[in-house]
Amino acid sequence: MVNEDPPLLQMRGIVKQFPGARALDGVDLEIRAGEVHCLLGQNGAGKSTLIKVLAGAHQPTEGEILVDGTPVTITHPVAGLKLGIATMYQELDVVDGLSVAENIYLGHELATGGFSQRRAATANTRALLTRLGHGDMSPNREVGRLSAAGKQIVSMARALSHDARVIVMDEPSAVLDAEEVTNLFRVVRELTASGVAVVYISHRLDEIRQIGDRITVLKDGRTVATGLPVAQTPTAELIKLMTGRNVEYAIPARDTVAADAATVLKVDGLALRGSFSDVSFEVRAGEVVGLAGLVGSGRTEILETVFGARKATAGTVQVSEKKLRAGSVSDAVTAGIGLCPEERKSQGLILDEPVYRNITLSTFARNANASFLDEGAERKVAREQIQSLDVRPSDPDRSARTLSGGNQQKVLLARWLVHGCRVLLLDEPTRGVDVGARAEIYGLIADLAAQGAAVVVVSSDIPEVIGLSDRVLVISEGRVVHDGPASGIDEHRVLDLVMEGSAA
Amino acid sequence: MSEHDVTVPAADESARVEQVAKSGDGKRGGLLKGATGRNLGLVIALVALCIFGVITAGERFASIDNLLTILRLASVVGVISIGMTFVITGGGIDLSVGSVIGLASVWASTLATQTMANDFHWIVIVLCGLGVGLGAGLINGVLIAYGKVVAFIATLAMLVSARGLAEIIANRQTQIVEVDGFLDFARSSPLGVPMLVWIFLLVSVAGWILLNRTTFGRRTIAVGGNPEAARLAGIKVKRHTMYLYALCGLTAGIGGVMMLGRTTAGSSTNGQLYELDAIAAVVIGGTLLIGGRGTIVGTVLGVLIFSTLSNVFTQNNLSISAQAIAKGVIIVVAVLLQQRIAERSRAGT
Amino acid sequence: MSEHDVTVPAADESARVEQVAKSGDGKRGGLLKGATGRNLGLVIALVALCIFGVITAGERFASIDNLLTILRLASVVGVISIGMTFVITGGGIDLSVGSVIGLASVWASTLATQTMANDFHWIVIVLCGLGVGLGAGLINGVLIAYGKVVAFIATLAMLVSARGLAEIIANRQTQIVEVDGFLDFARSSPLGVPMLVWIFLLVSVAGWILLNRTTFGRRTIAVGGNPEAARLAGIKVKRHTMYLYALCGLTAGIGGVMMLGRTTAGSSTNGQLYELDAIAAVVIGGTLLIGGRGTIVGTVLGVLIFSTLSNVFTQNNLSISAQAIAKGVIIVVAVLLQQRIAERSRAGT
Amino acid sequence: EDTGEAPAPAAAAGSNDEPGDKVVIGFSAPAADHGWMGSITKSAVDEAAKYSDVELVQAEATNDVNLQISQVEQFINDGVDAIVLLPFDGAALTEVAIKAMQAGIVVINVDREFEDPDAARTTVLGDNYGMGVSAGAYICGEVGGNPDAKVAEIAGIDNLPLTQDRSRGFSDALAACGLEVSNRVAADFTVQGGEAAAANLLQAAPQLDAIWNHDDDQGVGVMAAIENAGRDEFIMVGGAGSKNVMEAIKADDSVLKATVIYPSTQAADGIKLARLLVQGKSMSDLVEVEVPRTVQLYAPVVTKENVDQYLPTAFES
Ligand SMILES: Nc1ncnc2c1ncn2[C@@H]1O[C@H](COP(=O)(O)OP(=O)(O)OP(=O)(O)O)[C@@H](O)[C@H]1O
Ligand SMILES: Nc1ncnc2c1ncn2[C@@H]1O[C@H](COP(=O)(O)OP(=O)(O)OP(=O)(O)O)[C@@H](O)[C@H]1O
Ligand SMILES: O[C@@H]1[C@@H](O)[C@H](O)OC[C@H]1O
Ligand SMILES: [Mg+2]
Ligand SMILES: [Mg+2]
Repeated sequence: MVNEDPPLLQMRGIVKQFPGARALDGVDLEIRAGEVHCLLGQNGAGKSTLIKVLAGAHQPTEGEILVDGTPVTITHPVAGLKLGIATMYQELDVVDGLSVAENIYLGHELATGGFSQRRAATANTRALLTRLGHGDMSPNREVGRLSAAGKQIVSMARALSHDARVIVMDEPSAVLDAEEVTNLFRVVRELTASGVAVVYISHRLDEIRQIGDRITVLKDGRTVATGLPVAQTPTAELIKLMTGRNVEYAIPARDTVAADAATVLKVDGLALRGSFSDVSFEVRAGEVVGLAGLVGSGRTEILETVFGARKATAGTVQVSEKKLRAGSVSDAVTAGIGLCPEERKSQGLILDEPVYRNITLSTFARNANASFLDEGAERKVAREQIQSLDVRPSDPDRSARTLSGGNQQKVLLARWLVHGCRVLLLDEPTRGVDVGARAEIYGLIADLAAQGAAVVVVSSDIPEVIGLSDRVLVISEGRVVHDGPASGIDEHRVLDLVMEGSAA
Repeated sequence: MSEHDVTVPAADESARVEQVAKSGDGKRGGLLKGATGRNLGLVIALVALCIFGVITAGERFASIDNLLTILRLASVVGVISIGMTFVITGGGIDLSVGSVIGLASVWASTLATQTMANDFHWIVIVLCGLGVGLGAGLINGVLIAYGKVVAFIATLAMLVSARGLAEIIANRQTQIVEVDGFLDFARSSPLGVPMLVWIFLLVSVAGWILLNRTTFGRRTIAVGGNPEAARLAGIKVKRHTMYLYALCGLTAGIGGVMMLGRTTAGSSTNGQLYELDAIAAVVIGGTLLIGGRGTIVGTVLGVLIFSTLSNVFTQNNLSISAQAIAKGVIIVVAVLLQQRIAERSRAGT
Repeated sequence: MSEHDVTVPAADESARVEQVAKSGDGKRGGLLKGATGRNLGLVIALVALCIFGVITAGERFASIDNLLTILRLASVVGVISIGMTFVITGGGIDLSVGSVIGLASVWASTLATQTMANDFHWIVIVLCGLGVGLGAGLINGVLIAYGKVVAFIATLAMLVSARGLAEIIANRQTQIVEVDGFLDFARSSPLGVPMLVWIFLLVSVAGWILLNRTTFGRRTIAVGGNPEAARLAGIKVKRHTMYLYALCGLTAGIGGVMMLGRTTAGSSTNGQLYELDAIAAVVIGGTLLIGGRGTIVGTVLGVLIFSTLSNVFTQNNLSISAQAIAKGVIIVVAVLLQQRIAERSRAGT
Repeated sequence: EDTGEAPAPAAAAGSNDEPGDKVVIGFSAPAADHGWMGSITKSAVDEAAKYSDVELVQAEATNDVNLQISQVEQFINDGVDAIVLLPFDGAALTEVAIKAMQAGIVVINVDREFEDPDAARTTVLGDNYGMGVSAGAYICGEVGGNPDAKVAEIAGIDNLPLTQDRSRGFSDALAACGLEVSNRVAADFTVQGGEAAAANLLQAAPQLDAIWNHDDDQGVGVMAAIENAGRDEFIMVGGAGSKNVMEAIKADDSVLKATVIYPSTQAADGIKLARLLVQGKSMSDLVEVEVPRTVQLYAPVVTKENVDQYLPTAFES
């Protein structure tokens, strides 16, 4: 869809200087009405910062923004909204204590003389949710009670609630499963058809292919390419633009597990009331087992329960014959289990502590003599990991907060590598991680397995689980509905199994 | 959960509990449902107290008079607890309410004020008290929202200064109020219910509506629960924060005027340590100290539990010290009870 | 930012500020760097106070004797502030330290204890005091870590009960200490420095090492910074939380014994409101109320600022109430100064 | 007729008031959180102002013994000539007071007694036990006829020895006429405390014949509570002797029938004596050439009959 009149929105030479970090260093972006404009770039390239500048959440240090060809200054999120720019932020920007409806109308409440018109809000909300294919979600449900996916749907509904001319979506698919993503795309098409422009950020290139019209690529805070037509741009080129090198964006092949490999992790009849029941599986040294399923199927709970972060209501977990105490994380850690949790920021990192301390969080006592810390030794091991995993920026004293998603994930992996785990549980290891880092993480998982670790991977990216794993367990509504070799299964089969599972 | 993870596990836990307990009622803050549902623990505690009172003190406890005494005792702390509920729900804390009560009561009873009141109208006293409270609250608000001073420190400073200022104004005397119009008003009891109790009731209802049924209330929860999200949603977080402290100061002003009516005297010691009672009542009520969730009904129940407690004790001629020990124990028990029940109801969902 | 979003924007802000101020020195807690770098504001405030003191009171202020007087005054609050620093860094709060001081001082001076002390050794008194403090702290810790009671409420309950218990034990009499061994110890001043000051010094240094150089300190920061992450990294969060309150209780016990030595009398009113002074000192020092960051040096500076303040006041014979007002104002100014400077140094990086 | 406890103008006259060598007096007292204590400080300051040769150094009023101790320490460092000290807790300040004495400073102890007589050169205090006795005796006189009369007591800060003394005196006197205290609550000398305590007390005791309230400042609150409860079946006796209470007694339109005096001028006396002691003068009107060790002020009962005599010396509550 090409059109003549001036572009709906232009950003020119945008620079954003943070104390200690230049996030944007001269970015140009041009968005036309009715297009889906994809924003690509590695973790830390500056995508979120750019769209925060556009939304008025950040003030640019330099550069100008034009709407319909006329320069504007967006000093505050309200100003952005007034100009018709609505944004779904990457960090879920919802308020747990408020209901779905209240969240959607937060800031532009439906009220007469300050008194909320709750009936109207509820009605409109229901309409919005239905439009998003979630008519079943109650507008009065408290958002704190929703899973990550549910929260994402709420902020989507909020974006729709301002009838905007540009809707910016920062990695909306990160917490959504295939089904939800299809839903999202349907809505996006409706929007563009009605002339609304959509700025779409994602690390999943297949999505870009499905939905995108044009692409702008950021690298290290600069525009390296803009206005590329999706159709005519090969994936390889995109990756090269993003990473500046040729990345083999494929899951490395691994030689199959030795038949005589010892069983390291043995889960037997594990159950957690209200979440999942009778989960049994074994993982042998050097084996990768994947848990596939839809959002809310209970995979995270399973991992957390195996790890002892939740107290199993039935069943046992053994690490090489040794039975673990239920509900004791420290037991599990001592036994050599490590978990990279789903919610990196809130469950994994101490954001204001330096990177090296986040890496040594479960091992600093080891380096200590007579419980006196040896920070020198800590920095040393941390540096080694930062080198080998190529964490950027590489300064071990930088606070974890300022790292981008992918790098934060690497820090978590580094923590367990230092600890030397025999069992590694990975919950959505590539969520919000860029192609480059993703490939590296795939490689890491392969290496770990090669070194004899037992790995369990949860991912909502079904091809990914299948690709990574030797064996795949399909979880549906807290039950294992399939357990077999990865070779013998594909995405459709998984989805069928899930459907059957929930039907049964 | 993410947000709560920063706070002590305890708070985190109670957070989840509260969250689940809430889930009982789709319409949040639904007055009745709220009181019976998520506040069941408090209701039980209160009922238990009353039963104990009746058993030990018979109709001396059960009498209407005594009920009114309890309510009168509760009224001042009750009013400031409502203001405190807003500040805490908004993610803050106000340690100065007690001293501000003292300052307001003193300022509103100076010779100057009383003469003016006699010349014009006794309402002058009321307005003066409210004005002082509002002013102090605004200063807190500006320091915290715009000066970026941590709430705990800013209001602690106000606590100290307000007390000092009150002493200077009162010149270390207890100022007796001789404005009859005011005293009559304060002593009147429409429909047999003392004016102070009416005010408490009024403020509570107003507070409930404001928190649960207005934009202001919803924004308060947003500001307390996730300031960044609130900001991105276009809410002027700083300004709103300032309003919250102003509101709390205002309730302290009302409290000061009530003290004046109740004790017929303005003194710099009025309201001493009320801040602790208020905060305790609010938190026992189920409002999260870390902000983002508030319940007026719970607060009111919390206040009533405390005043009933000390009444029952006095009825039984217990020493203040014994009262103190029991009070501490009961606070803990109430909270534990509250949590267990909440967990029960969570298991239910 | 998510985590900080829970707290008031103010705290959130100061959080970032603090963090940046910190980022100045790679090795965090580096004694000197710390003191001059992130604590510059406090140092300036303290120096300013001293200059003011010298100008107004000349060598009456500058004398060694007066210095020691200031330190002696600071010592008790100083010791509990160290314990408080740990609790707050660990994401909690302890309102009970003041009452626990009272309880410890009373328990350690009962007839029973004194007789035992006379029969065996005066150390009995010390052990009794420390024991009481530790015990109270453990109760707090268990309630908070395992009972999941919000810290504010659990320790508030302890505040009330401990005071009551102390009154009952002392039966409202002030108990005079007649154990000479103990009194001699308390009165001694090795190298011309009073024992109380030595204790303060000792506890501070120990606290600094514990927080900045040991695994215990590292765990404290982790637990306060993100309990969930700490837990998932294999740290026993609950147990550690319990230890923190026990530690704080212990310092309160020490404080109680110190009071005993200073006043030679155990009284339930000892230590009243010290919790506020301690918390104020800790927070002014730059420790975050939301946990995750603590600075012993800052705390010590905070304590010194307060005691120097009241010393200077007395020197200048200010009207008593005026002193209160000034105190409040100075608290705020100190914090603002601290922040501005931190922001300055941030711009620097 | 006696005017002993009034700062009789007579006492202020005479050669003693001729200016002498400069006297620096350090003064420290508990927080002026109620009228009596406020007037203690005020009258002390006023008294000092009367003398060109007296320089008064006031310390921050505080209820924290730790701070009060360090104030005395400061006075010692600064080498003041005398210290007039109303300790928050007598026992707790004994030690430092002794230090001051050893440093050659004249210490005058006011109101709340030290543990050790050597801690002060002279002690000025009211007759606390006597207050209790006077109040008890008066109540015996009024309701003693009725053997099962209900008598309530509203004490002040309960853990002050002086409060205990007052209560002892009170029950001793009641026992003499076969009565006892049926309800006892304690407040804290403040209006707020008095009101709260009284409100509950009145609920606990549906019928009363007499109340003794230790302190007229908290009395303001007590009266308010009585008003609110609409009770008047009993008589009430106050303590300390504030102006408005005496006016109420004079008006005789409330339950307040009497109060027991506890002079709020004792710190002022302390100042006077300190000056005399430092300048080596003796007390006029006494043959004795040395200032006495203890000056205990008389605690008379003020009733409608003799109120006019005491009103002028009453303190503004
Ligand atoms: N508040 C901040 N202070 C300092 N540096 C920041 C801040 N926010 C972002 N940065 C830095 O700016 C750069 C861009 O971050 P941004 O989040 O925009 O990257 P991104 O492209 O969105 O990455 P991702 O794909 O992981 O979301 C990063 O290096 C980050 O460390
Ligand atoms: N914060 C929460 N509060 C209440 N229920 C929750 C919460 N988080 C998850 N659940 C519920 O727990 C069950 C399992 O959720 P879980 O997140 O483990 O699913 P999952 O398979 O891991 O999906 P995801 O890919 O989103 O992690 C679902 O019913 C979900 O709705
Ligand atoms: O402050 C007290 C005063 O109010 C009381 O009446 O007498 C004793 C004093 O200590
Ligand atoms: Mg991003
Ligand atoms: Mg999951």
